[in-house]
Formats: sequence, C-alpha cells, structure tokens
Amino acid sequence: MKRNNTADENTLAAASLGSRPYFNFSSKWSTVVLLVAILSGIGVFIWWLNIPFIEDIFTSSVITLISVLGFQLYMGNSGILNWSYVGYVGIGAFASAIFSMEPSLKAMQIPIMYPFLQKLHLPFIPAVLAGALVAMIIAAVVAWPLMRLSDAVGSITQFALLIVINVLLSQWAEVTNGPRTFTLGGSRQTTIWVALGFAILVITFVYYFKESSLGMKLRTSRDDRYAARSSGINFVKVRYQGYVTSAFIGGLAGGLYSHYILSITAGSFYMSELFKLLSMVVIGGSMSVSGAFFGALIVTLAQQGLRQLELGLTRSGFEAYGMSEIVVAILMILFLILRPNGVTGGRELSLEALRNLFRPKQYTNNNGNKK
Amino acid sequence: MESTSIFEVSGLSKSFAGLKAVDNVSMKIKTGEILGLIGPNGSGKTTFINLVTGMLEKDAGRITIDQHNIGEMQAYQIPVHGLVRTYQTIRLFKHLSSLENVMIGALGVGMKRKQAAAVAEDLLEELGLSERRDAPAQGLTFRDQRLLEIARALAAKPRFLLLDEPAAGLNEEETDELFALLSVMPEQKNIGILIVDHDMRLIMNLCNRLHVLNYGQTIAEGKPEDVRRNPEVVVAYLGSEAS
Amino acid sequence: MSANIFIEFVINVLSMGSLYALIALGLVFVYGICNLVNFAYGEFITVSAYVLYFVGTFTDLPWWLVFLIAIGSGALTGFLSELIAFRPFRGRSLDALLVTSFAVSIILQRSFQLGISPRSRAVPVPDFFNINVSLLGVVTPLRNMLLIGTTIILLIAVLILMRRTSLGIAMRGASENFVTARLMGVPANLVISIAFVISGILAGVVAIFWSARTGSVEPMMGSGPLLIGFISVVIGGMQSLVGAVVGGYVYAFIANMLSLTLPSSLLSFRDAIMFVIVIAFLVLKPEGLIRGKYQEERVG
Amino acid sequence: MKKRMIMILVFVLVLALSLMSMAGCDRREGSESVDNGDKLIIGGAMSVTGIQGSLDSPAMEGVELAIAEVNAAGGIDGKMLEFRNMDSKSDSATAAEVAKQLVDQGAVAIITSSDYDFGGPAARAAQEAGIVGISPSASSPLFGSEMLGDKQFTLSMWNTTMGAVMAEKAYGDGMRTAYVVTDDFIDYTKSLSRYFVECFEKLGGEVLLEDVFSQGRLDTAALIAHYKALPEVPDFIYISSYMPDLGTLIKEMRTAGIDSPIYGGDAYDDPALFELLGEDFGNDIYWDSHSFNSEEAVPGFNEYYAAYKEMYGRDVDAPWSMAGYDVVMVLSEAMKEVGTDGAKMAKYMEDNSFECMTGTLDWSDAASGHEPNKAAAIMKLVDGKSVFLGWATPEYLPEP
Amino acid sequence: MNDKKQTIQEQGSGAIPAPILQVNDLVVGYGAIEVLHGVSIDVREGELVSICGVNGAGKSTLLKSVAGVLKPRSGSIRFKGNEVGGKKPENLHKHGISLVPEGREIFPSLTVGENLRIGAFGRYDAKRYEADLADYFELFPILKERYNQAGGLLSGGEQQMLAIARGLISRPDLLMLDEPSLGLSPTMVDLIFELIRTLKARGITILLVEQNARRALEIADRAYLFSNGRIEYSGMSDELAESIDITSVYLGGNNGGEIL
Repeated sequence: MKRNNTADENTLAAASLGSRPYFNFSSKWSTVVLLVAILSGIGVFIWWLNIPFIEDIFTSSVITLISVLGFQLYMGNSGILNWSYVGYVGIGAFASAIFSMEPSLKAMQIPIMYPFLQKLHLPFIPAVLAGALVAMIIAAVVAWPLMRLSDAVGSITQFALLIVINVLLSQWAEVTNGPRTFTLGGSRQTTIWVALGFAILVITFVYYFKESSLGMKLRTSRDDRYAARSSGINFVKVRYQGYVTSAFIGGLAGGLYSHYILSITAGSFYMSELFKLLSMVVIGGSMSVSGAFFGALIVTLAQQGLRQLELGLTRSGFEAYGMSEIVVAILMILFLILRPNGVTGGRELSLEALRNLFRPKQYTNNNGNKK
Repeated sequence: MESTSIFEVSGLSKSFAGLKAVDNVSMKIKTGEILGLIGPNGSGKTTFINLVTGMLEKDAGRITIDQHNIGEMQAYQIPVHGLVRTYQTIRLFKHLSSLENVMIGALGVGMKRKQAAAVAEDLLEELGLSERRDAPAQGLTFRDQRLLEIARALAAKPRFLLLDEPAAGLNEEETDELFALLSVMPEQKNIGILIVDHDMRLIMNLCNRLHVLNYGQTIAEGKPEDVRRNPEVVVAYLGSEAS
Repeated sequence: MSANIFIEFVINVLSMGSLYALIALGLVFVYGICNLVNFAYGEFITVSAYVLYFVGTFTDLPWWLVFLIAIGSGALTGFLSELIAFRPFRGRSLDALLVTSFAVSIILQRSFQLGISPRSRAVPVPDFFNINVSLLGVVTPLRNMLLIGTTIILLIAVLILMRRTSLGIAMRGASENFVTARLMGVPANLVISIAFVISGILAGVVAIFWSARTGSVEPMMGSGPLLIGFISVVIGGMQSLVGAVVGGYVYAFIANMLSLTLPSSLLSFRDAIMFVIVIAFLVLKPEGLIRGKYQEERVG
Repeated sequence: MKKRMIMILVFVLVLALSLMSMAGCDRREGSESVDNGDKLIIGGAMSVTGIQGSLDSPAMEGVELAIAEVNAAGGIDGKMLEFRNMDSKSDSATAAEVAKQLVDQGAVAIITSSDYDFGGPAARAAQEAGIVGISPSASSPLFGSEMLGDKQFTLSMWNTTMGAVMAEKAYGDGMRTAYVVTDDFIDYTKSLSRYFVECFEKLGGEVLLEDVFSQGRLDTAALIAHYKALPEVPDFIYISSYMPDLGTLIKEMRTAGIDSPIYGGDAYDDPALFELLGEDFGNDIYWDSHSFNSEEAVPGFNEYYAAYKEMYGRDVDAPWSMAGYDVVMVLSEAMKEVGTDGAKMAKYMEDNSFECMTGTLDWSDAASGHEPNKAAAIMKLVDGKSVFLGWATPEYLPEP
Repeated sequence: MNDKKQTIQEQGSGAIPAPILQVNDLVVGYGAIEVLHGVSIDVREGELVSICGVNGAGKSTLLKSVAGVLKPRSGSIRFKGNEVGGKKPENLHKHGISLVPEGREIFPSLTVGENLRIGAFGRYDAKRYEADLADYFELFPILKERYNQAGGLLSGGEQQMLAIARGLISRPDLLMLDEPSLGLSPTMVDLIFELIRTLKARGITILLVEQNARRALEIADRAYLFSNGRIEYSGMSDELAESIDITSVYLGGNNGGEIL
C-alpha cells in the first residue's frame, strides 16, 4: 500500500487501521477530543446546575487536573517520579501572585518586599504566564546537573530540591511573606471558564507533547536508556527538556491556583499536595494522559465524597477528620499492588478503546488486527 | 554507485580492575562486507562493541569512520556518523509501538518526523512487520522483537551495523531467516556488518572474514574456513588438553 | 566564656550527633537491604513516642519497662509495615516502593490525628533524664550523657551483630548481592524483616530521646527526624552503617556551626543550606557516596 | 479473579462516594429552604487537624456547648441552631474552600479558625457571601473589618492589647532588659512580639536581642547560644510562639540553666504546655490570655463548668472553650434581635457591648476595624499549674 | 569427610545408585524468550557430570533453575526424590543444593572468612564448621593466608577458590559449578581443574558447566552437550570425546553446517 506521507502525525498514527474505512480521522487524536468533551461536558453541566459550591469544587479540581497533567508529562514519559514538581507549582503560584497584585496592596501587606518586586504589575493572564515562565526558568537553571542522575540518587536529589524550594518559599519573607499567608487582593480571577480553557489547552498540549518527537524520545529513555543512547538519543537532554516543560505547566497550574484561592502559603505546595498528585497519577495510570485525567477525576470525587462522609460521621459523634487521606493512601497502595498501571493500564482513552470496551474480548496476544 | 566507507579501529584497549578485557585490538571493515567477531565466552567481544559504540570509555585506541574520529564521542553522538548497534539481550522500547520504535532510529540521527515515519513504514514493510506496527513492542514474539531491533538500527541509515548475538534465542528456522536477511543486506544497502554470535553455523556461512578474540587479544583473522582450522582458535574454544 | 561556648559546642555536637547517628542508622538498615528510603521511618518513631506517652501516663510501670515496651512497639511497627505494605512490592520498581512508604507514612500520620489527637501530648520521662550535671563548668542535662552512652552501646551491639553473628554477616552479604546470598541459604524474608525490625528498634530508642528533648509527641513529629536521618545518610554514603553514623555526627557538627555563625534571620534557611549541600554531594560524587549496586549497571 | 473482585469493589466505593458528594448538595438545597423551616446553620471552618487543632478543638467544644444551651432554651425564634464544622486542616486554602461550601449549605454565620492566617480566608468567604464571620480568639489586628470586611469580627482582644498588657506587667515587675524570641510562623506570633516590643521600649525597657525562628524548624541550641552570648544577662525572656515548639524551647532553656522569668501571650494557655513543663520547669512563667477557668476570674464559671462536665464528661480544658461559647452567645443574641441578615447582625454587634465569659466586649465600628475593646487576664505558672493574677487593660495601646 | 566417602564406595559396589538429581523436560525462559526447550538430565550420587556447549546454549540457565533462581515454565526437577522446581533458592540450599555461580559473585566487602561463613548459613553447624574450615584450608591454603582480607581484593583465581570453598562449606549433596574456569589464566585453569578432580575423588557429587569442553570431558564421568537450549549429545564422557567431532559443535561443521 502506497501511503501519502504529506499527512501529519494524526493520520500517520491512524493508518494502522487502514482496513477500517469508517474511521479515517485520527484514532489517536480522538483521545484529546474525548477528554476535552468529557471535561467540558461536566463543566457545562455544573454551570447549568448553578450551585456555587459545586462550581468551586469543579474549578479547583480543574486546576488540580492541570497540575496533574504537568506532573504526568514528565513522570509518564520519562518514567521518573519528579518529587520536586510541586515546588514549581508553588513558585508559579507565588510568582504570578506577585506579578498580578497591585503595588500599593503589596506595599501594605508585605512592606519588606523587595522594591523591584513591589513595582511589578501585570494583568491576570500575563501574570499567570509570567509566573509559569519563572518556574520554568528556575527549573532550567537548577535541573541541568541533576538530570544525569538516575534511580535512587535522582529521586533523592529531587526530593532534596523540593525541601529547598519549600524552605525558600516559606522563609524568604522579602518575596513570599515568609511563613505567613500571602493574600492576594481583589476577587477571584480564575473562574470556571478560565480554568476550563487552560485545562483544554493543557490536555491538548500534553497529549501533543507525548506524540511529538521529543515526547517519543523521552519515552525511549523511560523504556531503555541504553538503547536510547545507542539510537542517537541524548537522554539527559530530552529529560531536561521534558522536566523544564513540566515545570512550566506546574507553574501555570500554580498561578491559576493562587488566583483562584487568593491566599497561599508554602505549605500548600509540599508533601500533602505531592501526595495528592501522586495518588492521582498512580490510581489513574502514570503512563497515559488519560490516566492522569481519570486519576484526577477519581481522587477528587473520592476526596469530596469522603469529606461529606467525614462531616456526616463527625456530626453523629464520631470524629473522622483526616480519614480521606487514609482512604486515598490505602487505595493507592492497593492499586500499586494489584494494578500498577492504574485504571487505564497505561493506555489512552480513544474511540477504538471505547469500541473494544463494548466488544467481547477475543484477542489474547494479537491486538493488531482483530475483527 | 555508492561510495565505500571504512570503519577502522586501531589499538583499542580497555581493562577492568587491572584485567585486560580488550587488549590492543585493531580491525577494519568496509561497507559491503560482513565481518564476524568470535571468541569464547569472556573473550571481550561485547566489551569491544560497547567500546566502539561509546557505551564504555576506552583506555586507549582510535576509532574512525572515514576519518571521522568517533572514539571520543558520547554514545548518542555516534549513530549520526553511521554506526549503530543491536543488543544481545534485546533492548526495545517496550511500551512504544513497533512503528515508533523504528522511527526512533531515524529521529535519533536527526531526521524530521515525517521522513522518519516514512522510513519506518518502509522498513516494517520490508521486514514483514507491518501488521504489528501499532502493537506495543513488548507484545511481539521474540523473533519479531529481534527483527524490530534490526529495523530500528537500519532506520538510522547506517553505514555500519554492529549486531551483538542476533541469533541468540532464535530457533534454527528463525536463524535461517536471519541469515537470508543479513546475507543480502551489505550489497542491498551498501553497509558493513560486524556480527558477534555463537551460532557457528550462521557465522561460518554468513561472514566474509572472521576476527577471533581470546583474553581480549586478537588470536586469528581471516577467512572462515581458515580460522576454523587454526589450532589456536580450537584451543581457545575447547581448551587445551591437560598438560 | 569562649571556652565554655566551645565545651558546650562539643557537648551539643556529641549528643545531637549521637541522636542523629541513631536516626541515620535506622534508615540505612532498610536502605542497605531494600534500596528503600523509608519515608515511614519518621512515623515508626512517632508510634514509639505515642506508646511512651500512653504507657508512661496511664500505667505505673517502672521506666525501664516503659522504655522496653516503646522500643518493642517500634520493632513491631517495622515488622508489620514490612509484612503488610512492603512485601507485596518485592522485586518491583524502586519508585513503587518509595511511593508506598510515602503512603504508609501518610496513613500512620493521619491515623494518629484521627485515633489519638492532632494536639501534642506531654510525654512523661523519668526524673533522672532532667537532672543537670556540670561538666567542665558547663551545665548540661544528664540525658545528653545518657544519649551518648546509649549510642555507644548500641553501636557496639550493632557492630557485634553485623561482624560476629551469622545473621549479621548474612545481612551484609545480602545488601551487597541479594541473589547470591539467597543461593547460600540466606532467606530473603528473614533478612528483610530483620532489617525492618532493627530499624524499628532504633526508631524506638530515638523516640525516647527525641521526646525527652521536645517533651511532647504529636502526629507530625516524625518529619523532623526523617529529614535529619536522610541528610546524615546521604552525607555518610547511603550504604554503609559506619557511614551513616559518621554522617550523623557530621550533620550535627555542620548544623551546630551554622547555628552559631548564622544570624538568626538566616537561621530558618538552615535546612535549605543543608539540602543544597546534600544535592551538591550527590551531583559531584554520586558514585563516591553511593557505592555498589546503585551504579548504573554496565551494558553487556 | 480476586483482582477483578477488588477492582469492582474499588469502583463501587468510588461510585458511592461520588453519590455521597451529591447527597451533600441535596442537603444544601434543602437547607436553603430551611430558612423558613426549623433550623439555622452556623458554619464552622475550624481546624481539627494540624497545628491549629490545639486551639480550635477546645473552642469547638465551647461552641457545641453554647448551641446546646441556646437550643434548650427554645432556640432563636423557635428555630434550632445547628453547628456544622468542616475541618480546615490548619490550611488557609482549605479554610476558604470549606467556608464556601458552608455558605452554599446555607450557613447564617461562619465561625472561623482562631487565627488570622488560618481563619482569614474563611472570613473572606463569609464576607463575600454577606454574612458574619467571627473568630473565637484570633488576636492579630489584621483580623477585623479593615482587612476582611465590614461583617468580620474577632471575639479576642487584639495583639495590641495582649502585647501592651504584658509589657506593662513586665515593666511593673521591675524588668528592664529583655531577650525576645519570635516565631515568625504566622501573623499572630509576629505581631504579638512587635506590639510587645513597642510598648516595652516606650515604657523605657531595653530589648537586648530579638531572635527569630520558625515553627517546626526550632533550633534550641542556636537560641541558647545566642542568649548566653548576650553582653549581660537579661531580666526576662519574651517568647512569642506556639505549641509544640514553645514547650520544647522553654524546657530546653530551663534545662540549660537559664532561669530568667519568661513572659508570653495567650498561646501559653495550653494544658499540653503545663503538663510538658511539669513541676520542674513550670515556674516563673507569665502570660496574658482571654479568660481563666475559675469563678474568681469569671463570674458564672461554676455553672459553665457543670454544663461542660455534663456534656463532655471531663474538666474544662483550655479557656479557649469559653471563647467558643461566647461566639455563639454573641451571634445568637444578634440573631434574636435583628434576625439573620448579615449586615444587620454586624451593625448590632458593632453597636452593643456584650458580657462574655471572656470579659466585657465592645467592638469599634467597621471604619476603625472592629477593634475589640477588652481586658486581658494575666496568669502565672506555679509548679506546672496556672494561677490567675487578675484582669488588666493597658494604659497605652499601640496603633494596629 | 571420610565417612561420606565410604558410603559412596559402599553404594558404588552395589547397583547403580539412584539419581540424586533428575531433571525432566525442563522448559525455562525469560520474557518472550525461551531458553531451555525441554531438557532432561540426571546426576547420580558421587558422579561428576559435565555440561558443555557454546555460549548461550542454556547451560547456566539450567543450573539457575535447579538452584531455584529461575522458575521453570514446565517440566520437573527432582532432587533426592522430591520435586523442587520453583522452590526458593534458600530452601534448596538447605536441602543440599549448592551453586557456585558464574562470575564467582564474591561478596566484595566481606572478608574471606565472612564469605565462607555466609556459605554455611543455611546449614550451619558450629562443630562441623570449624573442622571443615581446617579441611578447606588444606585444600585452599591461599584462603587461610587471606582469611581476614576483603573478598573483593582477591585475584580472579583466588576469588574462584573462595567461591568454590564457599559453595562447599555447607557440605552440599550436590555441588554445581558454573564456568569455574571463565576468565582465568591458563595456569589458574589448571589449578581449578585439579581441584575439581580432588573434590570428585572425595566423593562429592558435582554438576559442572564448562565451556572448556576438552578439560571438562577429561575429568567428568558423563557429559551432556548442549546446543540452543537442547541436548545435542549425551553419554559417558570418554565415549563422547571419541565419537563426536566436538569442534564442529563449537565451531560449526565442515559441511554439516550449511545454511539453506
């Protein structure tokens, strides 16, 4: 079969199913379409419900989703757990807050803030993007020497880096108001629509990244870095690029978060946040974008449900505070044991996968061309 | 029609903790020929391959392809100069599809994505793997994995291909297939092949020349039938009679 | 005055270093055998501290029995967490293990909050812990001396265990080459369980001295010792028991130096400085600090 | 097979939980209509877990006690009060989030955490919804109408009062030189030191050194070394911090042979601290706080004590519970008088003064920040037991 | 030591002793690759059986499966009459199977003495241990000299000695040696083979995997020739050595090796 190679990656990827005429549009890009459709569907439904507190929960979950996608972008493609990721979320949150806050407000709230920071002032969206850029630049500066470390050493240095970032965020009073709460003035700017819009962009981008040649190269270093090296891939470099990209998305999520919640402390970007992201990725399946998506969905639902349960139990006299984390942690261990690749098993949601879901399983090891 | 390239190694040495794994080995391969590198277990063959592909740092020696000194390069810089390898224990990207695996070979030497995809498609077709193009590599049969690894190497459009025990784990029939594939490759693609294998049936029939290592040193070189009769080679393989 | 400061500095370094050495030792025992930086180690300490609180407050048992029970509970926690949470991951990826220990840590922390109280509780300690002694003109609590003494005794005990007994030798062998050790008849489950039990015992001892110092126990108390142990282990070289002990003392030395020399406004950045040192250590000579199986395996 | 079973179980669990979260909304919609039904919801965004838990938990007990009392007396215009707390986990973000949820569930007022950093975000959510938010004992001057809005109050005296009272007390005790340690963890600890130092220096005292540390990163050795390196032995030490580091610091200082008197603020009012210091170290420590557990300090305490004991089966814990109790009493008085409209309630609270367990309380108007006008109770620790020394109002009050 | 030798001699005088190790139709593989495709061998008490064949033929895989490091996909491994396939290595060691692994695998930071001590871990018996130690010091005098040195500091040959002594000190009923001559200098190879001969004379049952076919056949009672995960030839070693052109197995046949 002669193929027309002017087609871009979409059709290329779909071409395997050459014998399937009714589905010529990309099978792979259906993932993005489906995920976006699900997310917007829920969003519109919730907007229609018009219950403010559900809308709030949804908005904050969407921000978390962006954060998880950035986390997955590196972890899923490189196979390396990035312990310092939430640090970049924090940097993005603080940086964008500093950018967007009125200088007079900054002067009032944090009188000791460096004057050049006090003078900065950007509108909301540019501030968020600038914050993400700051996170990315910091990642770019610190990460280069760390990228060639792997395995235990790599994990340890990333973990140490997280602690360093946390100490700086929580102690550098001239920048972040120190251990105290940093309060942004004004009203919430990350509305449900802003969050949704960014989420759609980020889903698309993260998916595109995975399928891009950079993403592909990064995935090779996950599967076998020796083979990657001997195939001409400088895995240190692609890891670095992936890491920095992921820090950008993390910073973006942080900026959206700070403009949603309006009061931030360094503690919000530390162990328990890391644990939350980790549990989402583990439960959903770290190797696919869909995994991060569904992981975020499941954990958010579970946490909200458990919070209601906590409330209910407490009202009936049984103190159940803190239960949600325990349940999520146990869930996570169960997943790690029983289904290490998460609910999605590392696969992407796609039209084809949906079709297979409703079709009796008949293939054992031959899933290339089943009827 | 196509030019001849020369891959040349001279005086290559490497020792581990005082033990000389590769000791002053020199070798020369031209495009279009197949050289077999053999020797008993532990004689330094794999170390040799790791050295010339930059996976290990050499102690001494010079490695060139057409005057390009690749001996000082990092492993990932070498494929673009025309030298690629395969592994004894197959090293595929197991979660990537067959197509992506092959594409990587091309992307690794700087090809654009579209071109890489085209090259990969063609290679899969050529090696009869097209049907499995979207299946993750880990689901392939062992034979297909071997072929896929070779396809990935070929996607880099190499001048020289280093095959580390490509027949290991293949049954006789599959080895015959491999023979058929490899024997025409040098001429078809104008590449030179260095092959390490223990399957003497394959080696003896496939190679133009043999190079025998023992204790890291070259003990014989020449045509297969000569090498086979070389008493030193026989001793290396079977051991000497007790003195 | 300055002589006194010097003596006080030395006593501080020795006593804090002893505590840190014990903490590091507990971490490195598990790390050496399973490659696992056990995030839940801090919570092992917390468990023992709570047992100390409960048994010490609500019973009239003599102090030594209370201590024994607390240490025993640490050992039991180590044993059970290995059995329930870590054993299913035998042979799985490092990250899976790390994530699990992280999850175990969260579960234990939240359980304390839920089951006991988020508030800190005063831990009773025997009176002689608070007696002050005068040493070369410097007043210091007796428990610092006890701590140094206990550490020396424990180090000797560990040394005898690891150098003289078959089990200890087997554990050292297993930490170098697990498969070969099993081929020699060293049971994998036994060795790993023992590592966790010893780690738990050390956590118990640490709990006694740590809570004697802070005077209280609360659900999150484990994170402090965990980080200290973590830094010490890295400084000491991850794999070696001796290294961990040395790392503990080095850490105490650096920390005390920084405390003395840093102005108080920078003091709160001390952890950051320590961890930058850790990162620098790991980047500059990862193979020097972390020997053996952590080097990337050679191809072929 | 077993695997699949567990997967199904997990799925069912998640499904159930999500349904439960939906159930939460049903309640909300129900409660909106409950306005003309038979109950009034008082929302609580207080921290049960985390560092703030040790102050908020007792306060919550007081809240529950007061609610029971109000309901026993027939409620507010026949409507029963219901207290609904969601754990804000000593985290400002969570506080904001749960406060919003409570507003959506129809809360008529929000009781926030006893601190500006952890309670402020919840107060902001209440302000946005136009209802009253009130903290039992947040003492930072930031907790008021200026920073948070015109419907936000704290029942506690501000740190201006708290710092000034202690400065005057120390100076009155003949103390002239001070070593001040500030935990820069939250605004409470930071501003308390600031006002204390300001008043003490105005009186003519001298601060030899101000040291800083952060909760959770306490380095006693460093502080003790700094203390010992002072050119002269200070008359006393002022520590503005929190449990658990506060206890560790005092104990270690005492152990290191430092026996200067120690002064501090209301965070000292923690039974865990008394217990930790015990007879050995629990002496020569002074602080001011909101109230004291005795009939002598608080008329009507015995009655309160009896009710508390009946409800919880144990002695009154910290005086924080009285602040919680007072909060509900103030709110219910306002609701009785002017109904549940937030603006009206706030106006009523500004205009009137209240007789509380924690002393007489009079808020300034919104323009001047809802500054609480209140007396502080001064306490002393003797052999690990707190002793009431008397009520005090400062001569000079620093500007917030 | 001595009493063991006697029992063997007594048995030897009677009928053929029952096989101590019996492997039937063993199939083993890693991942997608199957390495052994149905191998059957047996080893009788007191015998020295050698397995030869080119690299990659599955010899080491066989030993690792018998020692419990690898789990068989199918087939059976019977040791002293009991099925042991898939059991844990530590348990098999207790039952008397001892593997001296390829590449020696000495614990580098442990001393020679400690290496030996681990070797006896599963079957430690203080009294016997001391006596055996003295005995092995006679066999391997170098180990006595180096007793307190770290294993990693020994030369290759010394390490191989240590590995063999470590495998022996538990008094195994079956000693398996995986490529003991690999990477050693010719003189050292001579020494090792001499040693194996001595061990055989002491009545120790040995299963030897060796690439050096000539030497292996010379000292073995029986031999199996592996190729590609199958047994190509088997028989008494002297017969094998005479009847087959081993060179062709290793280096390809004169003409039998044609492809296609």
